[in-house]
Amino acid sequence: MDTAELKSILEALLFAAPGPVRLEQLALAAEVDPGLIAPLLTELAEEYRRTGRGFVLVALAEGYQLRTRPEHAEMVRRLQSSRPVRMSRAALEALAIIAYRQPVTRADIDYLRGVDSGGVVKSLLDKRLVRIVGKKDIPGRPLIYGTSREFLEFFGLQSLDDLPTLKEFTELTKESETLLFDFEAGLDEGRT
Amino acid sequence: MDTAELKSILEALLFAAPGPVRLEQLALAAEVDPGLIAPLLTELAEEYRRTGRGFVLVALAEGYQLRTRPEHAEMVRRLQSSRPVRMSRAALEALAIIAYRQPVTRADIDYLRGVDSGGVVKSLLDKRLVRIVGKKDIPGRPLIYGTSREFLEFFGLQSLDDLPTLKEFTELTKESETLLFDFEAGLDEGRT
Amino acid sequence: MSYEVELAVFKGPLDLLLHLIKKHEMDIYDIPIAEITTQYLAALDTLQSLNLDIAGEFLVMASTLVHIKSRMLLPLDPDPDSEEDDTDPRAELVHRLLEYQRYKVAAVALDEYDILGRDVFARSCIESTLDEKNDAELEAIGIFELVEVLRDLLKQTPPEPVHEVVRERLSVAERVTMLLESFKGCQSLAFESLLSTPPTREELVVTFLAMLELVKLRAVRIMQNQRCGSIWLFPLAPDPARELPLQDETFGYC
Repeated sequence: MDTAELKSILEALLFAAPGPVRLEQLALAAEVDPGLIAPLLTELAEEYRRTGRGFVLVALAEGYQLRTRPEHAEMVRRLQSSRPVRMSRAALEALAIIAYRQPVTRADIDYLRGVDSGGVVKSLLDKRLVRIVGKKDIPGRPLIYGTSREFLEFFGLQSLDDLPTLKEFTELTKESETLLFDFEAGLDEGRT
Repeated sequence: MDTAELKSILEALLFAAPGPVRLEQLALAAEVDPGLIAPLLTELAEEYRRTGRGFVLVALAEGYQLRTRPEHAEMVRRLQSSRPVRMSRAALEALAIIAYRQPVTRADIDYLRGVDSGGVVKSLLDKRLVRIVGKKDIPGRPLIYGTSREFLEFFGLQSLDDLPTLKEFTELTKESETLLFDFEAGLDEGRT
Repeated sequence: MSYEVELAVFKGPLDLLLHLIKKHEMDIYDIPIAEITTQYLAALDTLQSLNLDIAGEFLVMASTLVHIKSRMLLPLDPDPDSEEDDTDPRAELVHRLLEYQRYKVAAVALDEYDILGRDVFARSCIESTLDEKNDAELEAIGIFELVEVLRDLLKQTPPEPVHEVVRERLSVAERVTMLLESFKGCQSLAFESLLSTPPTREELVVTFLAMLELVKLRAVRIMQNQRCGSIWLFPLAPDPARELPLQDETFGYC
């Protein structure tokens, strides 16, 4: 393996690593002597600086890590705030309950989730996925919630009738859930 | 802002993003005209290829993303100590049918494969490669399936048009004959 | 690789048939149906001898093959107006086999792509989620995730009490009889001693009513030494001239 290739490998490893990586880990993954790696990392760091890459290589106590160039911090922050966010598990739970049990009250949602859902219901209302459909005719007249037109759009449904029922869902899940990657397992069985 | 600096910024943005980034988001974050960005991204992609960087720039349906060079897959896996993901043959068959024939029902998939596909379809849904796109307007209103955004990301496709053309067969081919053994060979590799 | 292992990896009857046809170099448009049926059944036998579960689909295909075979043995109906269609009984099977092959080839083509997480890797960053910021656009998700979340939730939640609870109804008349029984050979009884511990609300009410009925019937005298103290019941000698009414109807509780 020549130096250029090893450098490319090190770059890939640092790129894909979720956090700082120690020299020994890099050596182990690249299957080369750790002594070979240290000078190359210095070279890479120098190269990134010289050629004005978007990221720099920093040496930390726990190892090496690629980080965006500090000068670009503002743009990176701007990008992150403009990116769509994933719906949290809590929000998804509340939304599922509202979608399938509508019309529901906050108390119904709290009961099924086992925790207070005020915050998530508020954010679902803010996102217009959920709307207030009225008040329930029981003491305290609590608000009742249902899904909105935006909810259907978000999930690409024509109408609420298009929501798969739990029964349809269960029919799918009756079988083993490991079939996707079952090939190896299946064959192991066959070999024994 | 000169071209070199803008390229550096784009690199930083792509580097920091948790998923594919659309051209407009890049433009918004860098505060430049989107028209300026497209040619620079092409330049960057070309540059990465030429200089043998550890990563490449791919264009996907949902935008652009940096990914490690395929040649380094083994080392990256070793670093992450992850087993190579191998899609089962059943899953790939069902996925191919859904990708080429979408929207399809379970019954369509079962008929074409000659076996019950409930389990594999469920796994594909779990992996988010496939999604429920609604219900078919025939008696029983069965669920219909299509591929997802993640499907395109998973295979690195810009759109479904990038899928290889489905071959029209008038006879049984050599190609198909060797399939089983290819799979077996792949498996032996994976096991060692 | 042994024949047995090979068999074990067939993903369905079409897969197996396709293999047999190719292995024996048969003509797809003129499949020797007798031979393929024999081969197919032999393969199933092997699977069975290996104690492998044969999915129902394999057996359905076996019967389809036998059916086609029997139809091919029949002489063609000379009557052109016959209801019996004279298309080759193998036509549908050929069509399915060719169709299946298309997807099998496509599956392999897909497998050759650079797959994310197998051949190529993206940066592993933590994504922000909805609860943190409220003005951001939401990332698209599928309806499947929604159902899945609901299913998980329902699994955790104790099932709602949907069945009707049938409780044994305690009748006042029965209770009266029971009290009279317990009075036998007793000078006095505390009200509490008539109840099980802890008493149910219904038992308490019925016992209290039974006691009052007995007072009304002059079968018992009750005393209380202090407010909220124990109630003591003193059985009285039954009036021989009077029969105690021991029906709910006579007490007016129905």
